[in-house]
Amino acid sequence: MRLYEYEAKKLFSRDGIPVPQAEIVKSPEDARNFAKKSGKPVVLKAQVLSGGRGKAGGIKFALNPEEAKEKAAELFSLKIKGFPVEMILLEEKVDVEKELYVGVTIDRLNYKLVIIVCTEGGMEIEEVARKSPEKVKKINLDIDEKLYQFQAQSLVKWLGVKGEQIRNVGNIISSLFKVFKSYDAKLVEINPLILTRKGEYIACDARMSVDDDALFRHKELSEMGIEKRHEEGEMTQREKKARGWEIPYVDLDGDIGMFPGGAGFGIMGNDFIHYFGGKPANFMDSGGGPTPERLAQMLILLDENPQVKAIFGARFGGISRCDDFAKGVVMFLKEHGLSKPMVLRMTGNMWQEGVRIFQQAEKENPEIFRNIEIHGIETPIEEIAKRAVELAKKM
Amino acid sequence: MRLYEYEAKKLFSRDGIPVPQAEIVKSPEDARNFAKKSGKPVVLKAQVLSGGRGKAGGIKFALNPEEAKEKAAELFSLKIKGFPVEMILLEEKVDVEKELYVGVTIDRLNYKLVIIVCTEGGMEIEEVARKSPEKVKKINLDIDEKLYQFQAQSLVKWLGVKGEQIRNVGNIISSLFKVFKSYDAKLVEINPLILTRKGEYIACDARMSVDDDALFRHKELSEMGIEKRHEEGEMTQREKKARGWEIPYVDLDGDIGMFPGGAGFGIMGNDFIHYFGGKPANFMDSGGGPTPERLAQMLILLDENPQVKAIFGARFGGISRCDDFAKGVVMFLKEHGLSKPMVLRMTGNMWQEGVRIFQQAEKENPEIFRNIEIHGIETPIEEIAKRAVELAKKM
Amino acid sequence: MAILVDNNSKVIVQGITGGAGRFHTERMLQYGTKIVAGTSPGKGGEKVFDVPVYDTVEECVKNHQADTSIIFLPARFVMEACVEAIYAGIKFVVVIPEHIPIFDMMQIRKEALKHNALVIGGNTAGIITPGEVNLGIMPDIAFSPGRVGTVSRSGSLTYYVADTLTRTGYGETTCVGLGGDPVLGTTFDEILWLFEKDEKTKAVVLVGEIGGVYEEKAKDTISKMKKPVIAMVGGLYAPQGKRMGHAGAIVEGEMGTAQSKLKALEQGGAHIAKTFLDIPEILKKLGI
Amino acid sequence: MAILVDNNSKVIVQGITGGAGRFHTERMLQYGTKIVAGTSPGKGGEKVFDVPVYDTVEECVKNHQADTSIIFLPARFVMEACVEAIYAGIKFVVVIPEHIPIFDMMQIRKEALKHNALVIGGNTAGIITPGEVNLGIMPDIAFSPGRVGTVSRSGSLTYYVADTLTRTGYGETTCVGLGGDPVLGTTFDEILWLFEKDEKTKAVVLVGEIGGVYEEKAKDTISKMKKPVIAMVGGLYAPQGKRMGHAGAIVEGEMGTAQSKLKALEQGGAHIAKTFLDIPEILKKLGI
Repeated sequence: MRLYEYEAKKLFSRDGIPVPQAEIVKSPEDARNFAKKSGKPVVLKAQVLSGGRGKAGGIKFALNPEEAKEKAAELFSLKIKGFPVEMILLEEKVDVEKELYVGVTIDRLNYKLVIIVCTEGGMEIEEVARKSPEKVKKINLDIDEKLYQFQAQSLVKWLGVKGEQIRNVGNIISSLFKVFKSYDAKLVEINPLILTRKGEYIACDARMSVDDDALFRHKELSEMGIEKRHEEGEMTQREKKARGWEIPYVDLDGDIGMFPGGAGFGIMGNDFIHYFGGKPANFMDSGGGPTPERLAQMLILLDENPQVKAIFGARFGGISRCDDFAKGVVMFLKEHGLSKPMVLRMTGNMWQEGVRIFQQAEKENPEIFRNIEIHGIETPIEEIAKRAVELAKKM
Repeated sequence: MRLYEYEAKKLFSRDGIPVPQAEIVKSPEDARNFAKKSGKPVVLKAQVLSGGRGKAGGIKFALNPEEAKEKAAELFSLKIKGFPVEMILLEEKVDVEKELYVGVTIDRLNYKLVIIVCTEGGMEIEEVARKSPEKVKKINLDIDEKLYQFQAQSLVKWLGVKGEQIRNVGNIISSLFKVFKSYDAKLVEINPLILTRKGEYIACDARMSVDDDALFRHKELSEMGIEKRHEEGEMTQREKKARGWEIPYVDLDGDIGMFPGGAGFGIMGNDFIHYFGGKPANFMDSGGGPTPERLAQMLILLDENPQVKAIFGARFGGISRCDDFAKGVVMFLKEHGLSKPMVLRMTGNMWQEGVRIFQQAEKENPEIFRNIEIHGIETPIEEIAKRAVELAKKM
Repeated sequence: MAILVDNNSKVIVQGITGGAGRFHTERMLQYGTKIVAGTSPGKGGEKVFDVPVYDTVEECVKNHQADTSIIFLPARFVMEACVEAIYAGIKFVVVIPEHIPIFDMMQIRKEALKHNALVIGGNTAGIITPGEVNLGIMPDIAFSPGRVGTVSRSGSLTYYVADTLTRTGYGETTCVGLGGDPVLGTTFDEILWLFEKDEKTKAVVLVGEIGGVYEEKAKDTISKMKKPVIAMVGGLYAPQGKRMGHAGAIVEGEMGTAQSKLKALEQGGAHIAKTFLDIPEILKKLGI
Repeated sequence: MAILVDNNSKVIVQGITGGAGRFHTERMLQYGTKIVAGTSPGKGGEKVFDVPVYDTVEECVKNHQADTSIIFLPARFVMEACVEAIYAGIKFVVVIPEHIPIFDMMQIRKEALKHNALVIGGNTAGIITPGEVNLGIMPDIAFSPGRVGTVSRSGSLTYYVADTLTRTGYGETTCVGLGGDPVLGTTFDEILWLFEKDEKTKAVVLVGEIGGVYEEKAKDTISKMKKPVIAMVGGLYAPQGKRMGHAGAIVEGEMGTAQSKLKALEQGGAHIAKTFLDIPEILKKLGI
């Protein structure tokens, strides 16, 4: 889960990392006031969670208060990856002598924490690392290992920092590592770490992602208003509706509605539809052990989607039980009916009960099962996927 | 360096350890007010740093406000190991069902942190441990090792705590360990940890010592007013004078003034005097590399002491240089003269310069060297000690 | 023969008194899994389906020589429970819950390596040695004893693979779910190597999916194995996922895409299956 | 022959540009100690008595194959400096400053063990192999090459012992100061064992003093040694010192008194000297 730049900077600054004089503003007028108070050229940075802010025009400069107001107004009318700009971080402009990069992240492959520095900051660091690996240096640490100051300082010396500043920049790295550890971060980055013309080092941009799953032990973040949040761009109406129901859902541009069980199969099922010549209309995940209500909601999303011509359903009952699955489908069919053909495969835990629920419901309301084909373990899932493609093509 | 009980409890409580309702009072009137406000029987505990408070009558109980005032007045007129009682910790009396012991300290032998629990609290735990080792259980951890909750809980279960309270008391141990680590402690103890009649656990006494040498990194302690402090009992006038000069000095009951170089030799020299039939009048340490001024002060302490009949001096110049030593002695002799015989041995770093300084001074003021015998490396230190005993006996 | 669990495994359930713990304990017992004890701090002395409950894992090991554990607890308690099991001498732990904090998983991994234990999960459907022991939440119906080992990050894909192997008569030796969380207790390598050494296993099916780096890491192990590995990777048609910032890209490079995974697995010498039905075809061609 | 340091030791001084560092560098150089480099972060490139200064220990090791370090820095910087030296590959570190925080010393001890290095101090006068290398603040005059090794917690007692051995013609192989701080990088055991294995050392003098637990710990080592150990303990007539509370008493028991130390050393088989002059007497009786 990503933090806003200004939030990351607040955390960095608390642990002693120097950041520019700054203020969060929510109106062009406030931007003007900050610039006036500061009396210096300012930078205006749209606060959004998505990447590519620079390319999207989300960063502007202003030499005087009036210009600051103007530029702020421009930013507030901007949308970046679908998100309207609602906050701008105003900072005093820093005179740049040199730009470095410092970051900490997790190396999942080797189960290490990694501290990374690069002699070139302010740019796409992964490009630099790919083209000129000699410009990048790393230290790996175990999860419960200390970062000694001398280790941080040796990175700093390697970066070419001289004299008294070795200790200061070493402290910046130590602090950054401390922030990383204190908040269960997945990533903290200062890019660029600026050497000013005055010879000081200052964190000009800050990036930080924390582990959503560890938020429960960071009350201090929720006290700062940092709660679980969404990073995706502008959502479709349907995606918003799905989010309201807490269903992971993404619209795609095909015509087969995917009603899968299990995240793994959700991904693989999408490939299968492609292999057999079809195109899915969506991604969806039921989550572990969905209730009948949630399953019914999932079907509502597909049924209401005019793009969807046929529905491909699969349930292999594990932690999700087939009886609940059948109940959810029947609940939906009884309340809404289904306007599109659907082919389903259901097996796994409690499959007998699932079959019984379907049979009972069909006996009571045969008309609602008109468009529906239900298979069991005897039919390979590939056949079901093929059939879904066939059904969609027929429509 | 030991903390007052109330300070330790403040730190314990901050990290979530339950402590009794309490207040520090500095007058009998305040004691009455607390008891009135509380409306319950109270305990009055003299806040002193020395041990043996209970035996010295430093803990009293009161059933009502008037009694609290009375008992407080008694305590305020008390001296414990020479220290007047200046603060009393007033606490609501706790109904005791059972008393346990929990502590954390350092095992220097094995370079481990040790968490200790004992099924019998409230008494001299080392006695229990000696007589009934089966009542004590320990966990050893490396300096940078985690204490897992399950480890704390396994100690708690071993103590015989049941049900829901296992987690609570486990948390008390975890918190105590956290306090230990957070403040560079040498010791933290809850003795007793009380199980109340209501079934709750509460830290009724708290003991904590921190590492003086690590105080520099605990601003939070000095913000609480916890600075380097003295734990010794009432000092003699001379000891107070020595403290004013920051000279480690203790009066003993013999008649040979000890003017040693080096802490190690200070201890061994004391034994030597005993071996040869004498008795030292003091312990003293010059500290590493004393200045001539300090050496002169050391001699003032001995010269002014009427008990001292002769002075035994030794300097093996290491980090302390012989030239500085000679300068200090000469400075003293010139300004004060010496009323007692003194035998000295001086060798080690810069001994030639030392000898030269003495020779020069003797040439200028032969009379001040009348009572003084100065030896070099050719005379064993044992001979010097014997001579000092001899000189004292002659007086 | 099987890997990691068989009918000699003495299993405990950590969190046996909770809803999921209770439900799956019954299911696993019905399958024949030897559940010798369960834990629930503060509830020692109770019984769940005749299985004795203790406060600590230590007691389970002392009284029942338990060697294997399965955890059904809220994510925030998993690290403690898992390390408790490892410290008590348990050599194999199955972590069913999802959303374990990454730092916790790294701590678990470290303790497991240090104490020579193996942890699978978090967010795994578990492990099954068909006909002997079902340790987790996998549906019995998909599995039958046989001669192919499977390892996958996804529960549902494990079921579909086993379903296919069962339907086509190959059956499975052991099916291992590594788990779907971003940082896992065990990676493909370690499981592949156990299958390599298992007599009864004739071939291994590895199912990967987009995201993470563990499939790429398996390349070297596969190239050292004598037994054939059949690999399948989901997500070729999935939109590109998110990356962990610049630093993540430096550390993980191009890893994480289905293409990168397929390429690595193929370079390691794995036979690539596109659909489940390809698996028996390939096995047949290999003469298994 | 000698232990730990000889005229092949390539020494660096950490904190060489400080007052004490500079003063003792000159002294040590005069004695013949091979000081190949010094460190002082931010002062790399300077020189002190012709000794090149670097920012990091790593550079000293790379450019001068340094293998030994002596630290003259304020106590609060010692842990970092010491671990830096150990990580850079230095195998022997002498910590002169006193008042090192206990937790820091424990961290140092842990890293030293892990990296197979040895640290003496804090609050040591250093180590000297007479005629070859003087690493610390010990006065040259007390020492002469010879055949007895000495180990002590106190600087001044080291001088008096050496003074006696020198005056009586025995001389010393190596004299080791363990240091006076409450928690030390190295204990008697390790040094005794090195003397046991050193050809030239014919006997060892161990000087202990009241407080701490390291003398008691030496008992087992002494009992396993073939070479005679002569032990002296200061503090028989000192008033009882303070103990570290109840917990300290549980952990350390009765250890720490001069009596307890003398008893343990005698039980281990050491010959007890009361005064320095007893030492040559005992050596003579032993035929050394």
